[in-house]
Amino acid sequence: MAEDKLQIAIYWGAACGGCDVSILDTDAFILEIDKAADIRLWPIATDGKYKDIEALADGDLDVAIMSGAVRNSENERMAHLLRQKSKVFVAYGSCAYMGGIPSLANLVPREEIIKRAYLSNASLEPGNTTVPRPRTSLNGYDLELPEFYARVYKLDQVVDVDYYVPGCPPQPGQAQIAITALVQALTGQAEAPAKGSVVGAYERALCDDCKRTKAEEKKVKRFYRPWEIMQDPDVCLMEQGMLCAGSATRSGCGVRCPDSGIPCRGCYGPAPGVVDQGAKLLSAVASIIDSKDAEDIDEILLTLPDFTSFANRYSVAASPLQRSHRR
Amino acid sequence: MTFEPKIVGFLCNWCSYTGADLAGTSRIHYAPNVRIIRVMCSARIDPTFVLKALHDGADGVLICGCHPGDCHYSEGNYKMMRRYPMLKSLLADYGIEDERVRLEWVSASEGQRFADIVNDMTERVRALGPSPVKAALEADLAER
Amino acid sequence: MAIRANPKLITELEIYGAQDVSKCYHCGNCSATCPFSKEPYIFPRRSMRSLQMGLESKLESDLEPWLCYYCGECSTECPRDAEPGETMMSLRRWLTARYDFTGIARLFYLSAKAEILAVIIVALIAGAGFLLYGFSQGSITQYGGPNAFLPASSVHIFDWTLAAVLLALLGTNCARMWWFTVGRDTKVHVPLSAYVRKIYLLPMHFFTQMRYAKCEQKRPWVLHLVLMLSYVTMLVLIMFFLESMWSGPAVNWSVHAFGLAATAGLLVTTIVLLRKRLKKTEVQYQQSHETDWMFLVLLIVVVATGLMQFTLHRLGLETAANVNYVIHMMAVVPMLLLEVPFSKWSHMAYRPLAMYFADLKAEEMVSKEREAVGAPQAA
Amino acid sequence: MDDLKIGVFVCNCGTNIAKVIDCDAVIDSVERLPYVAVARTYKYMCSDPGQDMIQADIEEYGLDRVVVAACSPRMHEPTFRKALQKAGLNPYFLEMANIREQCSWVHDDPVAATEKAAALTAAAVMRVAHHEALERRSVDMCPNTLVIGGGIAGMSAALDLADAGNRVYLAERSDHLGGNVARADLTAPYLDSARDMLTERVTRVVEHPNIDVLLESQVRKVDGFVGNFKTTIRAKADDGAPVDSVYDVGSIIVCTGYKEFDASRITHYGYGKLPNVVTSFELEKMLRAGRVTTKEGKAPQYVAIIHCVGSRNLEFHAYCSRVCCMTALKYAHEVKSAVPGAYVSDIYIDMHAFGKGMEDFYRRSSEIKTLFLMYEKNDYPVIRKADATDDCDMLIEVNETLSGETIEMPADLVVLMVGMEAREDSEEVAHLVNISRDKDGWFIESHPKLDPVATTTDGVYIAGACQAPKDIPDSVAQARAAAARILARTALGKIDIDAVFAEVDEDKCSGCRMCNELCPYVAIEFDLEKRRSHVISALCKACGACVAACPSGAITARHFTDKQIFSEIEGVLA
Repeated sequence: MAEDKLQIAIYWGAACGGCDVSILDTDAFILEIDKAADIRLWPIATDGKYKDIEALADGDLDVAIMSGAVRNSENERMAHLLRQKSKVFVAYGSCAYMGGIPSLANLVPREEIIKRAYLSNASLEPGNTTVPRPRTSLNGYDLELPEFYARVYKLDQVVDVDYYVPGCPPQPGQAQIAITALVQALTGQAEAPAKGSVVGAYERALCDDCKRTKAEEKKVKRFYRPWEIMQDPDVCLMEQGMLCAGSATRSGCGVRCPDSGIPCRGCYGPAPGVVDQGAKLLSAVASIIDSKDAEDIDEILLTLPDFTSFANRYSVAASPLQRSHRR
Repeated sequence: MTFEPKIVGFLCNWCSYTGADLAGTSRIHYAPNVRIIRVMCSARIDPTFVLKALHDGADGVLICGCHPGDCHYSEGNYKMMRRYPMLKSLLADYGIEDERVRLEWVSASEGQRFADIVNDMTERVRALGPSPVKAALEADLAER
Repeated sequence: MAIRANPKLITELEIYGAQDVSKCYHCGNCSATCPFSKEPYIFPRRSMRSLQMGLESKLESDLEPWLCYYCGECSTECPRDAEPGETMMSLRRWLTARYDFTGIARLFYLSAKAEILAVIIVALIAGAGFLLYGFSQGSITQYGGPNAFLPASSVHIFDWTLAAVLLALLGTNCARMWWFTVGRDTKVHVPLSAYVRKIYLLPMHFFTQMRYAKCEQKRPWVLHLVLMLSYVTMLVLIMFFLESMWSGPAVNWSVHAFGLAATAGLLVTTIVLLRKRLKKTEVQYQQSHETDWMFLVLLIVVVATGLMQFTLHRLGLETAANVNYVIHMMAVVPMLLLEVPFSKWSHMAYRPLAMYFADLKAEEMVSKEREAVGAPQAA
Repeated sequence: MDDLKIGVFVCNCGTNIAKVIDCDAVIDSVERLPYVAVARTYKYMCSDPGQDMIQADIEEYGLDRVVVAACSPRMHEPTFRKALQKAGLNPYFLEMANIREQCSWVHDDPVAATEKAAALTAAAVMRVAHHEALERRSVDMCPNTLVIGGGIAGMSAALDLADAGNRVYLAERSDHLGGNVARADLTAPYLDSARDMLTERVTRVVEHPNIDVLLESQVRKVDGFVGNFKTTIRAKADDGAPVDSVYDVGSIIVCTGYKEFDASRITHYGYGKLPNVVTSFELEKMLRAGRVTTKEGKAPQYVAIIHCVGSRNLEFHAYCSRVCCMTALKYAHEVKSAVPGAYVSDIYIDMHAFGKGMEDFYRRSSEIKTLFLMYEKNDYPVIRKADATDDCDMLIEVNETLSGETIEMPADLVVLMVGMEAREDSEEVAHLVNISRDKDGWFIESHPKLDPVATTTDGVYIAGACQAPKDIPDSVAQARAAAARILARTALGKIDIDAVFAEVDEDKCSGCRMCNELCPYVAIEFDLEKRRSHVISALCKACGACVAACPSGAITARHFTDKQIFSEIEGVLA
C-alpha cells in the first residue's frame, strides 16, 4: 500500500449488487483503479472488515463510494462510518441517490413487508412463525441483527453526500468517467465538481440522446404496455402510447432501454432542477392525454395501471412525500 | 381548541381568483383556513406544488380553475382536469386521504360558490384531523 | 277564487269624476297621509287599485269610500297627480248609484241633462200641483186663515207623504247597502247583538261628524256640520212645527229663532261652498261634478225662497208670499225627491251607516283574528 | 441575495382592512423575516401620500423589493408597479398580498384574519425575494380593426374607427346589417322610428370607403396577439362555395348581440298552443306592418303584456333583460294608437324604468290608462281560454300583489316580453377570440366598472348586448367607447406587451416536444435543426401550461417561476 495511492472504500447498503458489478464492468479500467488506489473495503470484491475502517483516522479515506439505500441500522451505521472516514463521499447508483427500487417499499408499512416476507409467502415452510428481530436470546446467547427501519432512506437523508452517480446501475462507461473525474480532482489534475452535483450523467433529459423521431403532435388516446403493440422502432415511444419516462429522466445511460424497444423507466433520476421526477412525468403525461371529458379520461387512465410505481420507481424516498402516510 | 386546518389554495387568475375576490367584494364570509396562491391558469399548477405543500405541512390543498369550456386560455383547465385523477391516485398510493386534495371549478361570478367550497372543505379536512405528512417525516428522523 | 277584472270600469268611473286614477303607481303616500286610513280599512290606495283593475264586486262591497271626508291631503301628497281624494268622491257617487235599485241615481250621475230635466219636470209638476190645489180650495190672496191658498195642515200631510216615500226609497237603498257591504260578506258575520250594542254610533256620527273633525283642516268640518245641523233643524221644524212656522205675521220666537238660525246657517254655508267651488283654490273643491252643482243650486234656491217667504209673510204681502211659496216648493220637492234617495243628499244616511257597519265589521275581524292566534292558556 | 432589502407596506384601506385585521401585528410578524428592511402601515397605500411613502422608503432604505399587503392585485397591482417604477425600481420587484378581498372582507374573526393576513404577507415577502427584473416589450400596432357583428353596436363602432381613417372589416353572419334593431318598429321613450335610425347607420357604413362590409361571413380563426392579429374569415362566394380570407388587424370588437328567449320553454303561457299568445318580436312585426290583430283577424279589445318572460326567474334566467319594461310601455302606446279604445294591461314584476326619459315615459304610459298589474317573482300568471259567454278570447289569472287579490284579466291578445339571452354561438365566439363568458353566457368585461369594454384578452373588446342585456343607447355608447379605446392605441402606433411570458432554457430542453401541442396560441415553435423548443414571447399569454407540463423543467414562467411559487407555499405555511 503505497503512500501516494488514493485510499478508497466501496460499500453497499440496501442494494442488489448491480452497482458493484457496474464498477467491475469497466473491464480494464478496474486495473487503472487498482494502479491509482488502495481499495480498503469492497465487500463484493476484496476482503475488508468494518473494524479496519473503524481503525482509520477521520479523513483517511480519500473516497468512499456507497451504493444502495438505507433500509436498516447496519446500512446507516456504515454510511456514517464511511462518511466520517472519507474526504469525499459518493452516493453511487439510484438507490443511494434516490432510494431506488428498495424505496418502493416505502409505499407499504413495515409490518406488511415482514408479514409478506416471513409469514404469508408461498415459498415459506408451512406454519413458520419466525421473523427477524433486532435482538434474540438463544441458548444463553444474545444474538443481534440490524434493525429493520420503518422505511427506506436515500443516502443523503442520513449522511452528507458530496457527489451523486445516478443509474440502476450506473453505466460502466459513466462510472469510469465519474471515477476518473474524481481521481483527477483529488490528485489536483482537474477542478473538483461542485459539491452536491450529479456526476456521470448529462444535463438534459434522455430524449436529447434518443434517436427516435418526435413529432409535434403527441396525443394519447390509450396507453399500451410494450408487449401489447407492434412498435415502430423509429418513432417516439410516448407517441405510440407507451409510457416512457425518458422525457423526465436525466440522460447518461446511453438510451439503452428505448434503443432496445423498452420504454425508459427513469433510473437516472429527474432532469436537473426538478424536485420530483414522478410529479413531472405525471404532469407531462396528463397534458398529452387526448380528451376533455372527465369520464373518458378515467377510462384512458385505466390503461395506465400502478402509475405511481412507474413514476417514482426509483425515487419514492426522494419524492416530497417520501413514504406512505396511511394511518 | 378545535383543530384549524391549514389549506393551500391554488387559484387561476381569471376565474377562480376573481371569483374569490368577488366573494370579498360581496362580503360573503367564509372560513379563514385557505391561503390562496395565485397562478395565471390552473394548467400552471405543477403536481409538484401539491406535493410540496403537503410536505411543508398543509392539511389540505384546494385547486380551482375556470369551468371546463370557460378557460381564459381556452383549454388550460383541461390539462388540470387530466392531471387531477392521476395526482389523486398518486396521492392515494402515498396514503394521503382523498379529501385533503380537491379540484373545483369556480368562475369569476361564483363568489358564493367559492365560499361554500372553502367552508365545506375546511369542515371535511377538520374532520380528518391534521395531515400526517410533516409529523411522519419528522418522526422518521427521530427513528434513527 | 279569482275576481274578474273589468278594464272598462275605469272608463265608466270617469263620468263619475275619477279622471286620473290610472296615473296612480301605488306608492301609498295617500294612505299614509290619510288620518282615517288604518287597519282594516286602508285607503285610498286600495280603493284606487280595485278601481284601476275594475274589480266591481269588490268595490261594491267596500265601505272605505264612505270613511273618507275628502279633506284633500291625499291629493296634495300624490306624486302622480292621481287625485285619490277625487277618486274616493267618485266612488261614493258610483256607490250611490249602485245602492239605488231604481237606476235613477246612475242616470243622474251619468247624464247631467237627465238630472236637469228631471228637476225641471218635478219642479213643474210640483208647481202645477200646488197651484191646482191652492186654486181649488183657497184664494191666492190668502196666506193664512180658513181660505188660505196652501194651508199648513194640507202641506203637512203632503210633507209627511213625501217623507214616507223618501224614507221608503232611501231605506231600500240603505238595506241594499247593508247587503252589499255586510250582509253578503261570507267572511265576516256580524252578530245581531253587536248591531244593538253599537247602535249609538249612528246618531253619534250623524250629529257630531266627529271623524271629520280629525282632518287636519277644521274649517271644512265646521262648514259641513253647520250645514248639516241647520238642515236637520229646518227639517225638524217643518216636519213637526210647520203650523207654528206658518203662523204669523207675528214672529213666534220659540220656533222662528231656530228657523232663522238654521236659515242663516244654510245660507252662509251654501254661499261659502258655492264660492269655494267656483274659486277652486282648495283641492277638494276643485273638481265639481254636475250633481254637486245641482245640489248647491237647489239648496240655495230653497233657502232663498224660504227666507223670502218668511219675509213676505211678515210684511203682510200674502199674494206674493203664496206665489213665493209655490216657487219654494218647486225647489223643495225636486231637491228632496231627487237628491235624497238618488243623489248627493243620500250620503246623509250612507255615511253614518258606513261608519256603523265599518265599526261592526272591524270588531268582528279583530275577534276572529284573536281566535285564530289562540287565547293564551292559563298556566 | 444576501444584501436584499425588502420593504413591506400594509394598507389599512381606511377601515376596510384595519377593522378586522390588526395591521400592526402583521407588521410585527413580517419584520422578523429575512431581508425585511422596513415595514409600515398606512391608511390608504394607493393614495398619493401612500405611494409617496413607498417611493421615499425605496430611496431612504435602498429597498430593492417591495411587498404591498392591501387589496387584490387585480385592483391595484398596476398602481404600485408604477410607484416602484417612479422610484427607479423594476416594477416586477413588487408583490402584493391580498388581505382585503380575500381576508378582511370575508372573515370576521380578527385573530384568525390577522393570522391569515400575516401568512399571506409572509408568503409575499418570501416570494418577492425571488423576483427578477423584467422588461416590457413594445410591438407595432396594426391600425385595422375587425368588428364582429353588424348590429347597431358593430356599425357604430365601425363608423367611429373608419371616420378616423382606419380600415374596418365588419363581418356579419346574416345577409343584412342592422341586427335585432332592424326587427323593431318604434323605440322607447321618444317613440322614434328604429328604421330611420338604422337607415342612416347602414347607408353610411355601406358607403364608407374605409369599411369593408363582409356579409354572410363568419370568423373562423384568430391567431396572433394585440396589435397583430391574423383573422381568417369565411365568406360565401357568389357561387355559394365558402372562401376563406385572412385579414391582418390590430384590434377586434365583438358585437354579436343577443337572441330572444324561446317563449315555448315556459309552458303555462301556452305559447305555440294558444294562437293569440305572441312574443314581443311578433307584435313588433305587426306594428311594423301597421296592423295589430288577433289570429282571427279582429282588432283586439283587450291586450295583455306579460313582462319578464324568461328573465328574473330561477328556472330560466335570473338576470333582468333590462329593455323589456320600457319596450312594453312602448307597446302600450303603439297598441293604443293602432287599436283606439283597446284596453292594455301590463303584467309585470317590477317596473324597471331607469335611464334618461324613462320614468317620464312610465308616467305617460299610465296616463294613457295602461293598467299595471304586479305579480310576484316565480308566481307566474296563468293563461287559459275564456268561455264562450265571455267578451274576451283568454283569461289571465294573476296573483296581483298591489291589491293582494287573485284576479282574472280578460285578454284577446297576449304579448310575452321575451328576455334576452346569449346567442347559442357565444361559446364558439368566446373560444375564437379567447374571451370568457359568465354563467349565463354573456361575455365578461375586463372590469365591470372601470373597464367595461375591454376583455381579459388584450386587443379584444366587447360592445352591445353580447356583454349583457342592453338598450340601444348603452350599446352604442359601449361600441363608441370601444372604438375610442382602439383609436387611442392606434394613435400611438406601438403597444406595450407584458413582460410575463414563458421561456425555454435551451440548455435544458431535450427536444421531447411534449409542450409543442399544448400551447393554445401556437407560441411554441420547434427548431428542427437544434432539436429544441422555443417560445415566441409575443404570442405567449403566460398561462404556464407548458411550464407545468415540461417533464424536464426546461420551461420557466417569468414572474411565476417554480422557485417563486415554492417560496410562496413555504410562506403561507410558515
